[in-house]
Amino acid sequence: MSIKDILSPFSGWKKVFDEPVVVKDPVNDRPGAPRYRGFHRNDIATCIGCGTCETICENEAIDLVPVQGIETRDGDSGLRPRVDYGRCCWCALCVDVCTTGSLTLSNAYIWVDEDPGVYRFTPGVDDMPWQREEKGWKKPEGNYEFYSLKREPMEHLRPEERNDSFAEMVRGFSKEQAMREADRCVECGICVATCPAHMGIPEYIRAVRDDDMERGLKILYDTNPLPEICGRICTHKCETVCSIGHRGEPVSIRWLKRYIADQNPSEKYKQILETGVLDKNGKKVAIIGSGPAGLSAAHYLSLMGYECTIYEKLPKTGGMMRFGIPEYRLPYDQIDKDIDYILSLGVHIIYNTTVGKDITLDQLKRDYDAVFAATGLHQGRSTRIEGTDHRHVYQATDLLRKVTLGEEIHVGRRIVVIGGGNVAMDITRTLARLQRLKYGEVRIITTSLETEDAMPADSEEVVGSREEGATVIPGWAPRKIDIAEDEIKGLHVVQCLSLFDEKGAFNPQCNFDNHRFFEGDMIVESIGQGMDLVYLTEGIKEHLEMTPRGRIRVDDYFQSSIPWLFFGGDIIQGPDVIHGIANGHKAARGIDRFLSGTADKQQTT
Amino acid sequence: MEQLLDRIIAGFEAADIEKRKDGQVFFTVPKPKVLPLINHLKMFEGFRNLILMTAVDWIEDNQFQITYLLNNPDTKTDLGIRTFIGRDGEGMDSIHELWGHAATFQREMKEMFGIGFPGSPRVDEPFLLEGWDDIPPMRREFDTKKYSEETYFPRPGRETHDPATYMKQKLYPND
Amino acid sequence: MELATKTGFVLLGLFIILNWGLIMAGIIRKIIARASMRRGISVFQPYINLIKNYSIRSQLTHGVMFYLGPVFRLSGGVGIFLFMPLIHDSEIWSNFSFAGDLILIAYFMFFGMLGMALGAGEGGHPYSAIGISRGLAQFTAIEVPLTLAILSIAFQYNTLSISEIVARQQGGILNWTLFTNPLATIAAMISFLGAMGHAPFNVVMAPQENPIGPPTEYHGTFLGVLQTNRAILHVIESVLFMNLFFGGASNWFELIVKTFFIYFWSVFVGMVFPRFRVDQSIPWLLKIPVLIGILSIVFILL
Amino acid sequence: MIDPVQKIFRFQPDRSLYPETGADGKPVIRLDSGKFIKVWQGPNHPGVTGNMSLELTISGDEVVESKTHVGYLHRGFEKLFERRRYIQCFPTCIRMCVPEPDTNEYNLARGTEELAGIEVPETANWLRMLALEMARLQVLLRMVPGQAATMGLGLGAQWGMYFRELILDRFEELTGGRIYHMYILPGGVRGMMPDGFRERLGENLKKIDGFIKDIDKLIFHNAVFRKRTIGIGHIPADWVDHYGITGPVARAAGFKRDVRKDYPYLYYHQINFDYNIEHDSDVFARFLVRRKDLETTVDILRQIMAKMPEKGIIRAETPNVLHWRIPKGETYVRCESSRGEYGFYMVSDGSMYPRRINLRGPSYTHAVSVLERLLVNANISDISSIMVSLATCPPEIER
Amino acid sequence: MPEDNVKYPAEDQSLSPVNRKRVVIGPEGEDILVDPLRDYYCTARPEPELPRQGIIEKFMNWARAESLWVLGFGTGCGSIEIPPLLSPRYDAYRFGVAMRPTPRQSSVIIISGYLSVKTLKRVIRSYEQMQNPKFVIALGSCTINGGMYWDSYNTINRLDHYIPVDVYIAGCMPRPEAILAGFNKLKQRIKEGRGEGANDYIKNLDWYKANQKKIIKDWNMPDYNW
Repeated sequence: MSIKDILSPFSGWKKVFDEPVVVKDPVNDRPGAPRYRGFHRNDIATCIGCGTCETICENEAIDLVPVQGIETRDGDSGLRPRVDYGRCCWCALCVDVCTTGSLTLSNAYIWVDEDPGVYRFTPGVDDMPWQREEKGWKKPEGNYEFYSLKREPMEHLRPEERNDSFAEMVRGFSKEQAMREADRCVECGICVATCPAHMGIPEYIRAVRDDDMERGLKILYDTNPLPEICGRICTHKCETVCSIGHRGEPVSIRWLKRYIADQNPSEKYKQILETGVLDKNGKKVAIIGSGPAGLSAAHYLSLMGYECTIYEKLPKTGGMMRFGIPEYRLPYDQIDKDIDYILSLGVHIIYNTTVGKDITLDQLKRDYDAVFAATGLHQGRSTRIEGTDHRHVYQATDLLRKVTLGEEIHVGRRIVVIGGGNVAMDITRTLARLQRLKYGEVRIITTSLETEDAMPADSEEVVGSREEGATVIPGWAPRKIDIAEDEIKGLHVVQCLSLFDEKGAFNPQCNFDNHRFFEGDMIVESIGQGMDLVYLTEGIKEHLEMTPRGRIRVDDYFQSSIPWLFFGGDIIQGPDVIHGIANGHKAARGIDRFLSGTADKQQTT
Repeated sequence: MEQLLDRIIAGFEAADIEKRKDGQVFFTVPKPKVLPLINHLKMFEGFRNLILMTAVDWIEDNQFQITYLLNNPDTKTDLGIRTFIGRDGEGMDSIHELWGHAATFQREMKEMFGIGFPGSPRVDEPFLLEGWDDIPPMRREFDTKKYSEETYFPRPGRETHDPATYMKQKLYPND
Repeated sequence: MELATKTGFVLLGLFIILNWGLIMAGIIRKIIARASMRRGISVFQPYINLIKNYSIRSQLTHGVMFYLGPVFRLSGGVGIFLFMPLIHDSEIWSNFSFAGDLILIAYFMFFGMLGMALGAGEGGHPYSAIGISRGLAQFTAIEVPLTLAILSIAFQYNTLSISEIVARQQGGILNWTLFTNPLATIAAMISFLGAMGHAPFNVVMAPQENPIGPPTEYHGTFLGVLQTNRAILHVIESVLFMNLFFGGASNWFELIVKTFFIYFWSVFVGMVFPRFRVDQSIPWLLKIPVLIGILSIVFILL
Repeated sequence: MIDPVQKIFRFQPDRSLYPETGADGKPVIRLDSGKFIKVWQGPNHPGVTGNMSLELTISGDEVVESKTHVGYLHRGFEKLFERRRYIQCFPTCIRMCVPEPDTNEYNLARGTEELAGIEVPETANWLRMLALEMARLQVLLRMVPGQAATMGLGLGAQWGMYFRELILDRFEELTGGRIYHMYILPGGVRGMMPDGFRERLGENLKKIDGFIKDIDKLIFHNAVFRKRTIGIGHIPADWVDHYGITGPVARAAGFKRDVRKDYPYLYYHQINFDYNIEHDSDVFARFLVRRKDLETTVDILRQIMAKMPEKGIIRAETPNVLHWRIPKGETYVRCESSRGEYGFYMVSDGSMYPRRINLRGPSYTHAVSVLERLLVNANISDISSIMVSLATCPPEIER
Repeated sequence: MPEDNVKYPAEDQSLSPVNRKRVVIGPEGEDILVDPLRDYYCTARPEPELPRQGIIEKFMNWARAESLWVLGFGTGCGSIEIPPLLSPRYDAYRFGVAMRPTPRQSSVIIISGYLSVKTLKRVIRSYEQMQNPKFVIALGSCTINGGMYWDSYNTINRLDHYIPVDVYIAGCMPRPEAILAGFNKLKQRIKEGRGEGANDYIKNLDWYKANQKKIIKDWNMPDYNW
């Protein structure tokens, strides 16, 4: 101990004349750092109420509550997160996991109150002073994601491998790929309501993750008896609303469904789905048409114990699935896998029998307790422009059916396809293959009214068509078919400006000054299909109520105004496999309600 | 390290060896061999530092895993010794005489898992809890959420909605 | 002078001393805050604290002595005041000073401490008891050098009257005891450090070690009384040292300045040192300051 | 130097009279004999570190028996982890040690990565080191002058709190949090350094250099402080392994124990620093070790800033954290906290939820077994300074 | 503790040894019977102390509001932000806030976050030892609805079921700025004469005691500790 030890501590007084470092008004003077994690704010216009924030919150601080003024619609649950500040720990995991990026934290941090009840609010809805604050915690930049935003790439046949064959193009996922893709799902369930069949999408994706294919198949068959088919050609409305799709690429829900179905061999279906023995209840139902709606209805009715008989006009099952979709997209053996299982449940099928011609509806009424008509849209619509009555002007559906049945069709050297839907792409790519086989080269122009981004066809279809040699020129309206010497020379088109008027009705506007001419010796029309209801006898038609737009009026359970007669599928809902399946399922339940007498609606006739 | 492991395998029936990184090995030995092994390691192999001692509840197999993590400060190696005992009141031998802080670990395990360590000082005194009259809380059959909700007055009036169900109800009320 | 007038001036003096004590506490706190880079409390915060303590609604007692403890303590402080001449050569501000008042004041300095001991002991809290036993032991040790210093100047000036001592120091700064008897001053100022309750001799009320010693159980009005006493005591003990060693004061301004600096001396040291344990502080106090005190007597007597 | 006066006045209680020693060598404590008082220090006591308490039996000013009571902060973390997914454990585990939460984050992240087999990008590792060292610095800024505050010298602690605020400002900028940074998560970290961060941190470190000099003068060269600390709370060398003592406490006893050098993690092998060793093993030696640590930490931070890349990926690709399954296995990960070796023992059963995460903090033995023995025969005035010199942190004992 | 050679009355067995009746030998060798529950605590049921009327009460409330003495009891993680509050940057002293180590002299208790059952017992005792009027500031989510530890078996969820709370501050944990804002709110509340938590506690004592006893299983202390 030296004298230094006694004197040196007095240096502690040296700061006595310095200006204090005190912040004068700490409550107002010191804003948090730009990245500070303060109170929540939410951009409710961007938010879709997916509830991922609720899932990740370890404190269960977030509730999803309905909010006035925000309607539930496809892709938006109408719910918004509500934060309980009696639970929150400001970890901002909810921000980092937010699928849309709408949820952020402001850097405000002062909230004082005497009542504990107030610490519960819906960010963005309840007006809080920090909602308009600029600074605060946002999702960090630089490869910081809690789930992959990139899809697992699906392997396709390369264009040169596929452009002259009808072999299936899409390879399907391997196990690792499927696991990785399934891992991207956040299990929000936004897709479930959007799927017409309300499939348990998050659940079966979880089954993929757990590598439990049998559970997956069971979940699929709860709502969809045609998983192989849907796994290939479904219009996947679910993917368009997928919450991951807001900032990245949506989860490949369709391919995962296909993956589950592919992994289960057909001979084990009965065992997995526990449908070895079905109790019969003795009632009989006739089903007209073996398309998705008909098969779906037959499947669920069989499970409920009804005896089903399907009347099919054509020599094979499947309807549009088989006859409207080319084999390279949907191989016939996969159709057979699904349909054979349904038929194995005890469904009778009578081929080559057209109701209305070979057997009348009245006869069906006598023989069966109920009739479900799912006859589909098989009649191609015509543009009705000048020259459509030429023999080399074809309907796409007719051509596709003939190709499937193995009949010879006319294939021109230069073909113009009118239409922008998936059917147009199907016929384009089918004809392209045929052209390549026949002539060694492809000369097809596909034109549509809609512009490229508004085309109803899947973009991958358009890209595929182009890869295979077809030329796709969207945004042109057909005016006239140029015919000289009884041969088609080509198609005159004008630029199409808009398709719909302000009221939303279909009313194309064209710029007639800007026109082009597509050369061709064969025209294929693919602008939609109509229904053929010739089997409805006059006596039935009298009692049948129609909607103002010319469709048959059915109730929620697809029961028409004639109680024993149910309609479903494309004739009610428009062309779509998954809608057909959903209709069939719902109609099956409707028929069950009707026949078992549990329906509210009393039988009147 | 490898030779040491060989000696342990040969002398103490070590099995189920898990080596994840350099200088750290976990292995299982049968219960009667644990104390001889620990004594041996402390006396002759230089493992004179007990890092931790804890239990893991494998309720599926109806047994507790007790882990002793020993450390050799000279060679910088860790040995994790696992042993399994039954969950139904089966005790374990105390090592409080080997290390001064082992008694604290044992006291906590007695309180949290209900594993008895006969002879360990103050082992029956409550350590972290006070007035606890339920089953030991770290046993997996104890449901902490249920206990909390029943005991501590959670805030009323909270409800949440599952987006999928809610959307189906809203968009397709008749389904 | 009539007794009534005298009493009036005494009360007025007490009032001034009390207020100066409170304000001085505020100023000192402010200075301490500045040294630790803060702004510190407002100068009037001790007033607010005092009012607050007097307006606490509930009081509880642990017995009669618990009541009387603060009263004894206050009477100790007021007792010193009563016999302390404030202003030199002023009839009205010399209170009840008389010839032997130095002895009486030394007694009153201990009186408050003893009263506190009884009260704190009755409080029942172990920390009160520990604190007060330390306090008594340490205060005894503090008294030894102080007594030696007082004896030294008593020998030097050959009187026990404070007024007399002050009078003898008049006539220039070099007449102060500080210069005429520096050893006694040093011994006394070291014991002053102890008496003021600052480090290194504040283990009695050390919050980290025995929170917070004797007043642990005191609250509300009791604490208000203790605070009042503290304000008076700090000033009046400074006045004592001013009178004995620093030439007294010839007016109120001089008193205020001198007491401030004398009191600040304890803060100046206390701010930068930790506190001694009681078993360290007592030997220390009995060692160096006592030695200095004895030396000062020896020098004076030689 | 033998001071004759000191010899006369030395306070030396006659231990032969009381407490009586029983047959087993332990003192016989009979409360009803009137020779003992039972005193509780804490949980409501300014001299204990955090919310814990000591049940002391004292005789005079000396402690004859001490029992540590913990559990006041017991929240059942290890139970809660059973119900939380790995990513949800991340905000939860941080609360296990309040003054220095980053070590929890790091251990959880590293354990998860080890079990899942994930490689962390280089930039993220450097940022982790930055956060860990900044955390150590802010703790030491509180703790080094805090040692003097336990004996009434609060001035240095006041300054230290201010310089700690500067580091907390940097933390706020870097991580978005002031105390609970929630920065190091499995796979990487949660943000790059903002613009100008290096310069601002550099300025702060310069100020802290000055502060270290100030506390040297104020505390290190302080006669009373030395008198109060030298020889107090002596830990014999053979206790170190017997009680599993780690960190600064072991280093103050002359043992070379520093996880950063013994089991190098992150990029500590690229950093140039040394063990800070003292041999006296008393409160003053531990203060000195921490005081040197403070300098070392500032130096390490400068080295990190010099070596750290400007840009880079901050998080490795992990599976979707919402349902992240970790393969079955177990591991023990450790890092050097300001108090010593801080380790997580993690057991995974292959599900989304950890089977067991067990924290072994240095205070587990420092505050219970060591403190209980160290306080016997200590003066009650020294309890607080002994506790602080052991840097006991109750939340990591009771979790 | 020599439990074997001292006989306790039978009804005392539920109490902790410290609180049991025992015989103590006095300084002159006489035996003194000590009943801690009777001798160390006031066992009478407390009565509410009603505020005075008019300007006197207003003046007193002003003084109470401007001189907030906080009990230095760090009950949870939030207490790590209390020292910064009194440090150079925030300097809460200038707003009349100071820490006191003993509950008798404190008028504010800060419940800094979660309360485990064991701490709650001490908090109740500390709170009851504080003198009327007394105020409670609750920090963080944990006191509002359990916070992070909402499903823990050892922490309470809602503080206002156990002691009356004056001000809640949101955050986990609240920053010193927010705590200062909380003090401002408390001052405002006191000045408006609404800081009557102590009397509310006494008026609803049975309800509070029932809640407290529901979770404090070993209630080995008197019902009222003031």
